[in-house]
Amino acid sequence: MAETTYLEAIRQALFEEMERDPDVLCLGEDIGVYGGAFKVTDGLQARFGESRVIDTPLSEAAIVGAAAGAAHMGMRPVCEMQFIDFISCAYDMLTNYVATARYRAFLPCPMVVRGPSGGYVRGGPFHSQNPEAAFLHTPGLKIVYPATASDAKGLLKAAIRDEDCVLFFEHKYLYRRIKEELPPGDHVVPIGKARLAREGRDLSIITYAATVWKALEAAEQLEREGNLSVEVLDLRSLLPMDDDAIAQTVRKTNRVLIVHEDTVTGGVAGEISARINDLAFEWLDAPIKRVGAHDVPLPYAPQLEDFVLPQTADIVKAARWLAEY
Amino acid sequence: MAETTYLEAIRQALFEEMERDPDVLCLGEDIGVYGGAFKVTDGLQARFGESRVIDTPLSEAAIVGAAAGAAHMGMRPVCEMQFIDFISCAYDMLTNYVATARYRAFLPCPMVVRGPSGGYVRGGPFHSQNPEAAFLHTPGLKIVYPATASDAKGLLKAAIRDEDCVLFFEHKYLYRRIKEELPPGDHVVPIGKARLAREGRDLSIITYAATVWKALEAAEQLEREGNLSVEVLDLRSLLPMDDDAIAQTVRKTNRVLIVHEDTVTGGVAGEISARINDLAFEWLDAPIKRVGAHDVPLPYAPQLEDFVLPQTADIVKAARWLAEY
Amino acid sequence: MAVTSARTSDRTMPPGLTRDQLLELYYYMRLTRSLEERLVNLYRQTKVVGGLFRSLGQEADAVGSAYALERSKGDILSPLIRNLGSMLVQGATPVEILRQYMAKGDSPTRGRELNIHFGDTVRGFIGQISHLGDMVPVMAGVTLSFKLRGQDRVGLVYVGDGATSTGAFHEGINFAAVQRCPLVVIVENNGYAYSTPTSKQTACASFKDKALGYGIPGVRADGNDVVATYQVTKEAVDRARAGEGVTLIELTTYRRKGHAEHDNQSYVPPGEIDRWARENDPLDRYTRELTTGQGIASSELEELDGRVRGEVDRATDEAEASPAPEPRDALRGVYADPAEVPALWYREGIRSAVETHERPSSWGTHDG
Amino acid sequence: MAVTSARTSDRTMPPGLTRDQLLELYYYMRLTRSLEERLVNLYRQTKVVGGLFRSLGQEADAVGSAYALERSKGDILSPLIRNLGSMLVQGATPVEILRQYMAKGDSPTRGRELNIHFGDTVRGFIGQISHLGDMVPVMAGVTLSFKLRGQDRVGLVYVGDGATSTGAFHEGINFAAVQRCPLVVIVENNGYAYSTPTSKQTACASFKDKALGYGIPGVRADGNDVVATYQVTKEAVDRARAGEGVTLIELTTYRRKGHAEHDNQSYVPPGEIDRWARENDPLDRYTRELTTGQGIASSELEELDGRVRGEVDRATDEAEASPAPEPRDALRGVYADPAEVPALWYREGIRSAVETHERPSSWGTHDG
Ligand SMILES: Cc1ncc(C[n+]2csc(CCOP(=O)(O)OP(=O)(O)O)c2C)c(N)n1
Ligand SMILES: Cc1ncc(C[n+]2csc(CCOP(=O)(O)OP(=O)(O)O)c2C)c(N)n1
Ligand SMILES: [Mg+2]
Ligand SMILES: [Mg+2]
Repeated sequence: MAETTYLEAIRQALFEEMERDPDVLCLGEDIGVYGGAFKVTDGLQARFGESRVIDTPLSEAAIVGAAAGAAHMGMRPVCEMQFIDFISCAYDMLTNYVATARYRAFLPCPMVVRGPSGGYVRGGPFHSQNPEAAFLHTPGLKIVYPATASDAKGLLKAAIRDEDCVLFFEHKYLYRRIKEELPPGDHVVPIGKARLAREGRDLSIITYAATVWKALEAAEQLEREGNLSVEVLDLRSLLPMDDDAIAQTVRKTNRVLIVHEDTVTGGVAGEISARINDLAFEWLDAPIKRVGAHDVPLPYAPQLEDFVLPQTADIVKAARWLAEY
Repeated sequence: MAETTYLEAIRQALFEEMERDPDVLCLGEDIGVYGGAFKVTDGLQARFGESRVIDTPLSEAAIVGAAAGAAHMGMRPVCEMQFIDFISCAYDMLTNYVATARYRAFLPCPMVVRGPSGGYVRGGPFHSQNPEAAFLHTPGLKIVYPATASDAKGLLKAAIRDEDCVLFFEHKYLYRRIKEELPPGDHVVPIGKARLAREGRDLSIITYAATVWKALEAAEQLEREGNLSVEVLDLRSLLPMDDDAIAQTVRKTNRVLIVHEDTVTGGVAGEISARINDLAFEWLDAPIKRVGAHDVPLPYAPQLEDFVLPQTADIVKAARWLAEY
Repeated sequence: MAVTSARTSDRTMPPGLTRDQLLELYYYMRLTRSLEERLVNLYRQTKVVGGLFRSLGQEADAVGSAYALERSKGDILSPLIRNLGSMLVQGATPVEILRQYMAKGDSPTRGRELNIHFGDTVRGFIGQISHLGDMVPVMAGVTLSFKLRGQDRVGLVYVGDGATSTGAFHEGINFAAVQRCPLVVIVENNGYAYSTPTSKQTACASFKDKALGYGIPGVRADGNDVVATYQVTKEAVDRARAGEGVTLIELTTYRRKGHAEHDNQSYVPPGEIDRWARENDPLDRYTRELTTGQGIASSELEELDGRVRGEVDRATDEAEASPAPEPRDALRGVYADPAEVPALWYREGIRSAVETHERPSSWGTHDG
Repeated sequence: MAVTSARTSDRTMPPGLTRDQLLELYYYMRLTRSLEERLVNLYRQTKVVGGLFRSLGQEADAVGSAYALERSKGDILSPLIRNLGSMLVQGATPVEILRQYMAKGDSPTRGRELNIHFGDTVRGFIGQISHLGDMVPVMAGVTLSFKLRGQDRVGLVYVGDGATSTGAFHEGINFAAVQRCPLVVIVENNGYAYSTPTSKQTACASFKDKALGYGIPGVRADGNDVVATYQVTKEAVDRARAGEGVTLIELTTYRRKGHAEHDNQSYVPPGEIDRWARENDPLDRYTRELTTGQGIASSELEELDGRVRGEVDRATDEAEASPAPEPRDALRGVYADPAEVPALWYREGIRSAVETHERPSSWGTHDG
């Protein structure tokens, strides 16, 4: 079977879910005729028509708010943020209106907000963001951030079928850089379950999204050069988070490195670190360490971006330090 | 000397700074003639006129954006969010425009965004929020959240004089419930320094805002009933965070309870927990534990709100558990 | 609703309403006012948790506009805090309202949300959240679904003069206009947003003028005239139902009470409130219109008043007898799955830390 | 600027501009176009990092409007991505632009921000951020400060047809209108927002109609006529300076290139671009106007073209010779205090992980 890119996997999920369920509709800027800034929705409007694939005005709050209204009425809207950075314009709508709808008003709000996220692509400060941490203290939202084509497809299908709002972060660096053979049939990956990306004995790297690949690269290098056996846990879902999988890997290797692309301060690693304390403090043989971006807005020039974002070499170095602790 | 409430302390800071510096101006909804929903700006317009105390349209993004523009030109705007919950409407403006102005464009943006925050007042889901965690991964912003009248005054004065944007969270439960004699003269409290609210030997509670008082209550009870000596560290500033003070208390007591009013998941406790790992892992004799709100939107009914928010009894119980660990 | 049983004839009245309908309008306006008066009593007895928001003097615009919808067709509205009347028209009951304000366990939101922040999509209303403007995009989406599904349904959303300044209002109405959603947007211009007069909210001469910028019709009507309000809304509803898209309606009225019960309205020019009360009370006006213009006997209206009193009394007894929420219910229903969040580790059945009926002194504003 | 030295007479030309000023307008339009053409070359050589955004066919509206400001008075504008011409008028130099696009260490933002996202409050321009609409509230604040301080200064902010749909645009212009800030808001209607035609952006007939809803004057002019653009903006600037507040100007123009260089414009009706290029190119039109209407010799214009070529060539050499940013500079200047963020613990002088000139294939859009 042919290999499928991360981007194409997402497109497939949209296609299949729109085929399956006539209540699924897509909303976003330039997603229709043009097929989206990254062509994720390419061909969707031709197949499903203008009323199910809607080119909206340049209004993120309206896109999300309108999706919520339609969701209340039983539709299952999928909103595209042209870049996920623009989700900040719908922050109120998501955290106040959408997240609380079920709880305060018993209104179902099954919807997905998806969009290209993350850096390593010279996008500068406003086309490279990882806003997941900003939504982590908002009960009522779910957050997923897949690292593989297979998970991208399976999690998006799960997100569309979920009865609540799922923020679906897509890493644009991965869009066309990774591909794999996808599982056949109706491939759905449950939200809330981590994936063991690599087994190991000496040290665990807990991560998600693009840095999963950097962690895997680092793990190979460490195996090759230092004879270190590194386990890599890909969280996939951040809300809810898979406590069992986290506890299991920590109890196994006793050393944890948390890696993400977002800034260290205020990033999701803090939450993971606190959970590990709760779940497996006695099993820790070394402090939990974090590798993330420097605490600055993400600059544009390659030299600067590379310096600010976490690189494979950083993970290698931090892992060695931890292993030697 | 007379005692001053937390609210009056804030009002004093505004008065004194507006007296001192003609570039300070206030912007917000109903802050002028009416003096603000909580009367924090009462009398300001009468004293300084309509052009320095501006009643704005109902537009949080415009308030913050206009403040930024004026700040670029050398003014020092202080914006009031009528309730801090509405800061979400200016989330884009704050995190993208304001926070990055100096870094990406060398534009000074000295401004303050302040407003009544927090629960325990039967405000329901949209008049009780603690949004600090949502801004923690935004380099370029500073975040303070005072617990005492003296700090409220001193930190607001520091915030107004700061060359960058400071988010100044005021706890509305404390507005009129606490008072103290304020230090005389030009009382300025530096941003980024924690305050040791109570010395102790057996256990450290790290906290900020209204839960400082609950922690102190718990500490007294534990001393009285269990002969436990509890240290309470009031962070006051969350960004930057006082690593030295955190390290010091952990090294001293070897047991840490982090308490805040925000939900446990995604709250600032995660960041603190990760920092302690970095700073003082070897000194920990027990897992770092968190006490915070349950992971639900904050409900309105007293019975529900009390159940959801952290209470003194919770802190007592968690501290006992930790001490016995 | 009890009044329809008083139906005696279907002779069409001048404004296109039957006699029964005219009485029904009266009934809802009176119910709004009496229910709020009861709430004031309960508030003074500290039985209302949190603030109390009145629509005194605005009953006509809420009732008249909502009355233009057809519940039987599944029309839906989203009310503001001062649209208690609209909710009653759509079938909200006095006991629901009272339980909400008193934060009872069997209130429509089980004590989770305040005052009239609740909804029921079956009866046709969706509760607002506090963040003003947000309901406009939401109702754009609700009505978009009507359009996409080819349903014969219409939506109506209210915004205050103040809320027109929000980005959400702008994005939502523009979105709905472009999509030609079957939506009616009512700007309820009551002169103030909290303490802020309209002149500090916008430089435009009339809110109806905002319509042009969205390419939709804008009309203005006297919001204190319940029949005029009904008519202008009915036209917009008909347009929407005919597939002609959004209409913006400005209803002029006046907020005679403060923003909430605590607000002493010191910012209002002297005499202004009295003048509106004396010259332009919507219930007084409508009573005159019914008795003089339509020849309905005062006694018939008084009978309705009595019925309303009885209903409010019964609802009060019921609501007062309602149980408080059960604390652990707070953990249920954030998500469909998981259906319940676990209680935190340090917690076991704690008691309320604050007495239920203590009103926190810092709520809403100063208590001085 | 070099052209002013060509001053020969100060005879006032019909539109209220001197001969030198007319030539200066030409110079800036030509400079805009030539500089962008150079950028296309550099982009093809992969020397431009990230996307390239053209203003081909829109040079007149950018140049003519900015020209109405008075730099000597301290007027400030905030440009969009297609307002390169406005920035040049305000004194941005070609080498700055090239360095920005090439992410050089001595670029105005030291490699931190993209393309023309940079500013200089002394010369009178403030760089936009990507989030569209946000500059409107910011410029409301800039001009509020002018008003509060009694300064004789004016601000100008551009928004695209697309950006008018944002909440920030609405909140900002309303705020400025209520405060009567000395602000000119230009809606640059170039027919598209990325692939979205104006008809899907708004249902209004003309963007100038939005003015009424803000209680400010709204005017519309041909944005491809540089003198008309200048004149309509000048009037609004004069009004603002006279304390009469905000004006909304719609300038109609056409985006002849795609949203960015990668965009193949498949969504544009056939022939549309050609027609605009043939019939309504602002430089062609202005050349004709100068040579025919104003009797300026073609050779004089060609001389200016030559001068521009020389300037662009020199700037290119300079920019190409510019150094790359120094990685650790990334840690400086997030705050005034602390002035520098420490490097993370696992890091010591790492090399760039990706070659500088590799353009990432997923940037901007598909590369298929
Ligand atoms: C986004 C937002 N900002 C601020 C508030 C606080 N607030 C509550 S009501 C109000 C005034 C509302 O005025 P208007 O829209 O005219 O409605 P009215 O109360 O007059 O019915 C304000 C400022 C809010 N609820 N939402
Ligand atoms: C808030 C926001 N949403 C989405 C985008 C992505 N985006 C960049 S340019 C663009 C189209 C802009 O169109 P318009 O405002 O008409 O300006 P033009 O490009 O035509 O000059 C879009 C959707 C953005 N920059 N900001
Ligand atoms: Mg109002
Ligand atoms: Mg455009």
